[in-house]
Amino acid sequence: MILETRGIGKTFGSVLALRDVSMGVEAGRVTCVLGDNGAGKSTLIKILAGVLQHDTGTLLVDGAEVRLGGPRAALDRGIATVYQDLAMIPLMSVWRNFFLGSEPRKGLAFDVVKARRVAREELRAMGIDVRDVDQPVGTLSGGERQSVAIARAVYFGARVLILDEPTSALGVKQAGVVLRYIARARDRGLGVVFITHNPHHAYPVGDRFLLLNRGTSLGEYGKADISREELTALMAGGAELDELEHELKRET
Amino acid sequence: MILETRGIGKTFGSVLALRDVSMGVEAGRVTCVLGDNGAGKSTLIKILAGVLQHDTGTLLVDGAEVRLGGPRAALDRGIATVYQDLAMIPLMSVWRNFFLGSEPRKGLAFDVVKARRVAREELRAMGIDVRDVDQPVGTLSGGERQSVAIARAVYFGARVLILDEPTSALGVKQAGVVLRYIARARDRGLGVVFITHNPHHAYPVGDRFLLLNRGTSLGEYGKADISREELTALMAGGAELDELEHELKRET
Amino acid sequence: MTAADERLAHVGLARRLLIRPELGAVVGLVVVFAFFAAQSPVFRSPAGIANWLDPAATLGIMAVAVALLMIGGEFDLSAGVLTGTSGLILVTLATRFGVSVWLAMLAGLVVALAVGYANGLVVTRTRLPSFIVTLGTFLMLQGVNLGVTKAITGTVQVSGLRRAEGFEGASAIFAGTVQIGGTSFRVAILWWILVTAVATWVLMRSKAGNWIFAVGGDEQAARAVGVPAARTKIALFMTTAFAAWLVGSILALRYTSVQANIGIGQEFIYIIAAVIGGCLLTGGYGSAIGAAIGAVIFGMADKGIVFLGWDADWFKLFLGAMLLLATLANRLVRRYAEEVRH
Amino acid sequence: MTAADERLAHVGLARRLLIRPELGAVVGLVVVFAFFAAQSPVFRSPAGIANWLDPAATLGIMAVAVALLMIGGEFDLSAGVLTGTSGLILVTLATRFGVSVWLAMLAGLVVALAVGYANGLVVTRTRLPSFIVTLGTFLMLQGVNLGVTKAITGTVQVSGLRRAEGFEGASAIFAGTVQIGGTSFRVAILWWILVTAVATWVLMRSKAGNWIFAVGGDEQAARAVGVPAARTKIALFMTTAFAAWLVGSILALRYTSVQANIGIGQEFIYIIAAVIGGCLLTGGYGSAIGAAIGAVIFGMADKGIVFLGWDADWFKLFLGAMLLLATLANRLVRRYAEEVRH
Amino acid sequence: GGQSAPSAPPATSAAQEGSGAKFAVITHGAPGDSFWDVVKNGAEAAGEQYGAQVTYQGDGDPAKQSQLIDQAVSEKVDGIVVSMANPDALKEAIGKAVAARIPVVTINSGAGSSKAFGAVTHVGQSEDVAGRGAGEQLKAAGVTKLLCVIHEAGNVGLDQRCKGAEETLGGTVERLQVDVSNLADVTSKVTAKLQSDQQVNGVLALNPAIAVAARDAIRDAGSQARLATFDLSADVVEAIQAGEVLFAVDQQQYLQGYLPITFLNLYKANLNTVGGGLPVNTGPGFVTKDNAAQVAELAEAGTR
Ligand SMILES: Nc1ncnc2c1ncn2[C@@H]1O[C@H](COP(=O)(O)OP(=O)(O)OP(=O)(O)O)[C@@H](O)[C@H]1O
Ligand SMILES: Nc1ncnc2c1ncn2[C@@H]1O[C@H](COP(=O)(O)OP(=O)(O)OP(=O)(O)O)[C@@H](O)[C@H]1O
Ligand SMILES: [Mg+2]
Ligand SMILES: [Mg+2]
Repeated sequence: MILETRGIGKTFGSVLALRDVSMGVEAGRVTCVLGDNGAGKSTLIKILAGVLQHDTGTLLVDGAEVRLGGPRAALDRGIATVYQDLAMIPLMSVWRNFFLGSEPRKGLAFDVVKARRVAREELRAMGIDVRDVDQPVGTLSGGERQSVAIARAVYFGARVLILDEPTSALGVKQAGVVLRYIARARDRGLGVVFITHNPHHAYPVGDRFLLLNRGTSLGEYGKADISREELTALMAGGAELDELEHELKRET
Repeated sequence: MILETRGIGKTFGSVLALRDVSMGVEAGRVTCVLGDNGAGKSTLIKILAGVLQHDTGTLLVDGAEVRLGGPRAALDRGIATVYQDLAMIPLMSVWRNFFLGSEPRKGLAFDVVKARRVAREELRAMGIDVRDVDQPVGTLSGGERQSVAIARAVYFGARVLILDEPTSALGVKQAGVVLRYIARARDRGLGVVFITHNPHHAYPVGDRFLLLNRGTSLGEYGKADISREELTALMAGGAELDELEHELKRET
Repeated sequence: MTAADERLAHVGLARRLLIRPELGAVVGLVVVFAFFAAQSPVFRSPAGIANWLDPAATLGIMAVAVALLMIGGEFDLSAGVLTGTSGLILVTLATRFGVSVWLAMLAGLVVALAVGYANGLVVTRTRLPSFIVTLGTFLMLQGVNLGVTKAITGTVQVSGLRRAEGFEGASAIFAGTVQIGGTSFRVAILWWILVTAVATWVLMRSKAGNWIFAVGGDEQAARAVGVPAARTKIALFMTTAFAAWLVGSILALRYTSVQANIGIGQEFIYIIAAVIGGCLLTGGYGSAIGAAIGAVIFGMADKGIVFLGWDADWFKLFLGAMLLLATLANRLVRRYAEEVRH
Repeated sequence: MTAADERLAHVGLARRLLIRPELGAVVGLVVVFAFFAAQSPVFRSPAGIANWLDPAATLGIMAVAVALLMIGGEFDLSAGVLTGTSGLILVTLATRFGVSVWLAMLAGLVVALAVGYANGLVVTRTRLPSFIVTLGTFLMLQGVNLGVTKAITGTVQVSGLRRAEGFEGASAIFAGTVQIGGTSFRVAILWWILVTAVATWVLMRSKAGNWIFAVGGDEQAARAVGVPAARTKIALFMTTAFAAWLVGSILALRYTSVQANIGIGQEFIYIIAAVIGGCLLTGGYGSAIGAAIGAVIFGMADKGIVFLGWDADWFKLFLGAMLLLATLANRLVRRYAEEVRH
Repeated sequence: GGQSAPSAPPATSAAQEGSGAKFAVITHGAPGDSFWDVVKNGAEAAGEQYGAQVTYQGDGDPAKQSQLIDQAVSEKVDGIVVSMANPDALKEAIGKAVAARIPVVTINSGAGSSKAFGAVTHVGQSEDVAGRGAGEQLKAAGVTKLLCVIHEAGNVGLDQRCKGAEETLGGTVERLQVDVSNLADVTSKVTAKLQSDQQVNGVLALNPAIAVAARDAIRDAGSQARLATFDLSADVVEAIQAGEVLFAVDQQQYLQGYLPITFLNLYKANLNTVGGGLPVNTGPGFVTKDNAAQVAELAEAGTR
């Protein structure tokens, strides 16, 4: 277990966002966190990434209890994260955003030539062909912006890669690339935490599935314990989609 | 045709975001706009919604050429929009955001009692149970925030409903609710423009499919002309997902 | 309000109240008042209270207007000088051109509103930051105040309003005093309460209030849902100009003379009062009552130090420390109330 | 750079250059220079240029430091008074306590950096807006400057630095003149160029520069990717303090005496210069060269009006109009260059 | 008296023994202004001598000034010393003080209204008188076109000084506005003026720091203009001795602080009034090369 939480909880003022959640991240395994909107998924991974501090329970890195003081502490332990809402600096260019916080150096200076090149290459490898890495991130399309965040996390992820709904704004093709990245990271021995609402994305790559509901855990399942249909059913509270399709058709 | 574009184009500085795109929105029909990241989907709907002005081509409302001076002009023509990135005012409460720009009145005053009640009801109907409509939108989860935007557009949409990736941050259940909303709006005779990356969402409700690629149109298809498999193939450039699944498995 | 939700921890009423922006400021108010009242009996006497409430009132009228503007995401650096301009127009017209005081006030109002309108128009049209635009207005008005005054009167001050027609009536309404329990309080205090009440109503209970929060919070997003952002901002600039006219007239009627350099430097005091009262400099958050309280805190600290008889050389040191402590108390209380939230 | 992309319209080099924040300011510079140079031969003569370049240099040093701070999303209202504090420490120590000028300068530097550090620490710890925190420092320093000076010297100014040990050397380096083509230019101009060059390098070509843009653009997001936001901000406050010390020492050595109220009100001129030079008040965008140019524009407009001999009473009117036009020209050029983008 | 001690910390400035009276000095000078600082020193020295508690406050805004008077009235002080740059604006506040039977002494400017407002007496001479004196001296030195450097736009006192000089000079007086808190700016603006208008052959500074900056400017511009100033500082005295400054107008403002406290003390103890309805003049005196040496030390101590 690289990362582990035991009975972790978090309160915002009067809002109990997370209660008594236990989970683990293993090297070479993908843990999918599933759950409805507002279930507390982002809150949980922000605690893992050091952005938020938990109020109750314990957080363990490599078996030792820690309290991550901030995102830097997590990054220094090789934990790279794609956040759902803390994304990019809109006024800064793509390449500056890409290397933000981990700038390559050349003597004393920031090696801008390398930074530009690597950023362009990594994005192209994701199937995103930004015209100009000098373009401010704020002018990118929603999916392009998300791709930059993913490419960055993949590039810097050393031991754990945390992805909060990375595929939500992506096209089918780009989403496929991201899933392939996740698989590749897993094969390289990284622990991956992957949040998604799409069972078609979760099932192919996931090894363990943590289900959250209104801030509490409904349990953690291994892939062997669960079929794709069961997973979909769990996520949607019933064979919603199929039923829905009939419903939508009928009314036409 | 409530809304129609003929050979519309848009440039940002040196970036050609959209070139020569023609499409139409009919009453009681759902037009899906599909395309890769950065294809120009958001740009197109921002033009329809009056947020951006087109550089070339013509925009017609009810068959008459217009130039929408701003979002207000579009709203006054009954066009309501859920934007991908221009969402909510984070520091304002849910109910204030919900009614922003179309405040209910009671004499001279803003009818806050009604506003609170309606906002709560509409959100609950979407399956989103916000604890407190006085909560600032900035503290909602990604999906909750998107739900507020959708509920607002549905509530105020009079003739045309434009939705830019409304389901991207939503759970399976909530996405189902949104699809049902779209179907219901269509049945009430509204024209709907629906952008999504998920063929499973697009196919059940769509009547016409506009495919964009790198700023240009690949054509508009009726539902009769295209099967779900063809659509998926078109969106992903091949039966990507299935193939991918094999690939992901093999490497494990 | 909502049905009980298991995800809501129980929160006391006190804490709920403290979340309101203005109630944080109240704590600062209490702290500062207690500090001075404990040491100076004059400070807490009715006469003393009347004393420090008076400057707080004129400052408060401006702070409330400026707070609305700041919530709407803009600054007005010309507000201070505009009080001078309004006053100068009033006194000059009434004393040198024989216009009645009422008409002269009307002329001042028209000019002030025109300046506010121009500020708003330039800001919304050119999309230059209002800081720079109103700085331009600030400098230009300063030049006009001085230039016109010197050209017409030959000196840098105009006086003699007392003898003008209609002075008595206008003075009673704008610059008079009211007896409460044997102490005479300035009528400006009533104007201040009125302005604060109206501003609070507009902010919390009107369409326009919703728009003000929205244009300050995220102008693009507000525009996208159909908020007339430009009109809202122009109206806010005109509100500030109106307040400047009101304060300028009150001061001119009270002192019956105006100096050409009056009001310079005040613009920041208004902003300070609004910020002490919990307004965000970046817009989208704040309250009118908070700004009014901020004005009282500033007024109390400003006058309280004099009451304590501390050396004027060190005055600014105490004032600075006092402001910092008041804002800090305010912030700590709010933090406790809402916990870390980002 | 990238392979040709059919989605990229052809864009001329000129337009590409104009997108840079500082090159917008250059247009303002050319406009203002042309305006005054056309009407006043003295203004464009070497002696005239040396004259208006001198105050532009001291302003420019501060404007560049303040620009970095503003890009990092913060303000420093205490910067102006801190120049006075540094100067007062220098002169007081050297004249009343017999310390050598060099040592006195060092003491001033230590105090200035401590003030900058305190500003940064309070801002990052309390999360109060820097506007309010440094306003507190501003007021407190004002009080300290006056109070301490009076306590030590009995007057409000300290003088006599000329007789202090080490004056000659320090004066030559910080307050001397350089002959270029028969005209003597102040050595402060060289310091200004040096500061601008270093700041530009840091902003564009160093890790720290990336962090500065990031903490100003979105502090939460920057923190989330591991940028040490607090340290970056504290360093920025200390940079501003360093610049204040440099300018304070330059002025003290030049005039060999310092008044206790020096520098008050200058803090806004620094911000103005930075904004004219294209810095965003909301942070995250701007350039050091732009701020340096902004200082020149301000300096030229300020002095140019005197060269033209316009009536002093109307001075501020012209200054305000000039600033507005320069910023507007800057903005229009940038707009043309990048088109509507939101 | 030149024995003014450095101002004591706030806690101990209360009266220890003696009359125990409490006097408030309220002027229109900004804190840190070198002229008014000497007034403050004078008032405090007198207070110390009589064992009276003297508080000093100053604000250039007449509204603020009258608020300070109101405050002093509600504190029921034993006497108020007030400078009247804008008599109209202070009328009401002074009226309240007089109505509360608090003796008022007016100083510096406002001699004309002093008696009408019910003040006990007036000390000092107004700014325009001092300006006229400076104008005469400059005229005698052959100045025909004078640059009057105003370091605070809209300040009535400064404007009156320039106007006074204009009345007696006979030639033209041009005003130049500068920013007193930025001396580099002052030097540069005066230089600019001298460079662009060669006719200017005299400069009148209204503050010693401005005088030093103007001296540099005259040097930079290579101009022959004669320089004069209001008020003293060690640097100015040095410059006078070096012949760089022609003279400094010395209003002996120390007396404008010292005398009113003395008068109020006497009034309180003995109901004495001074002047018989006429103002008590404190100047103007002129510090030139001849008497500079003696004044130098006193200026350094903050009493001249
Ligand atoms: N800073 C905050 N203050 C108050 N409440 C918060 C805050 N952040 C989150 N919440 C609340 O906590 C709950 C969990 O939020 P979280 O963002 O973790 O949900 P999520 O599972 O990521 O949902 P989604 O799938 O919609 O992104 C939400 O109901 C949200 O309203
Ligand atoms: N303001 C702008 N300035 C410059 N380029 C822009 C701007 N807005 C959009 N673009 C560019 O135009 C292209 C189309 O953007 P758009 O947002 O319409 O894409 P999209 O189809 O909505 O993509 P996604 O599915 O990722 O949301 C993108 O490549 C983007 O980089
Ligand atoms: Mg989430
Ligand atoms: Mg999009």
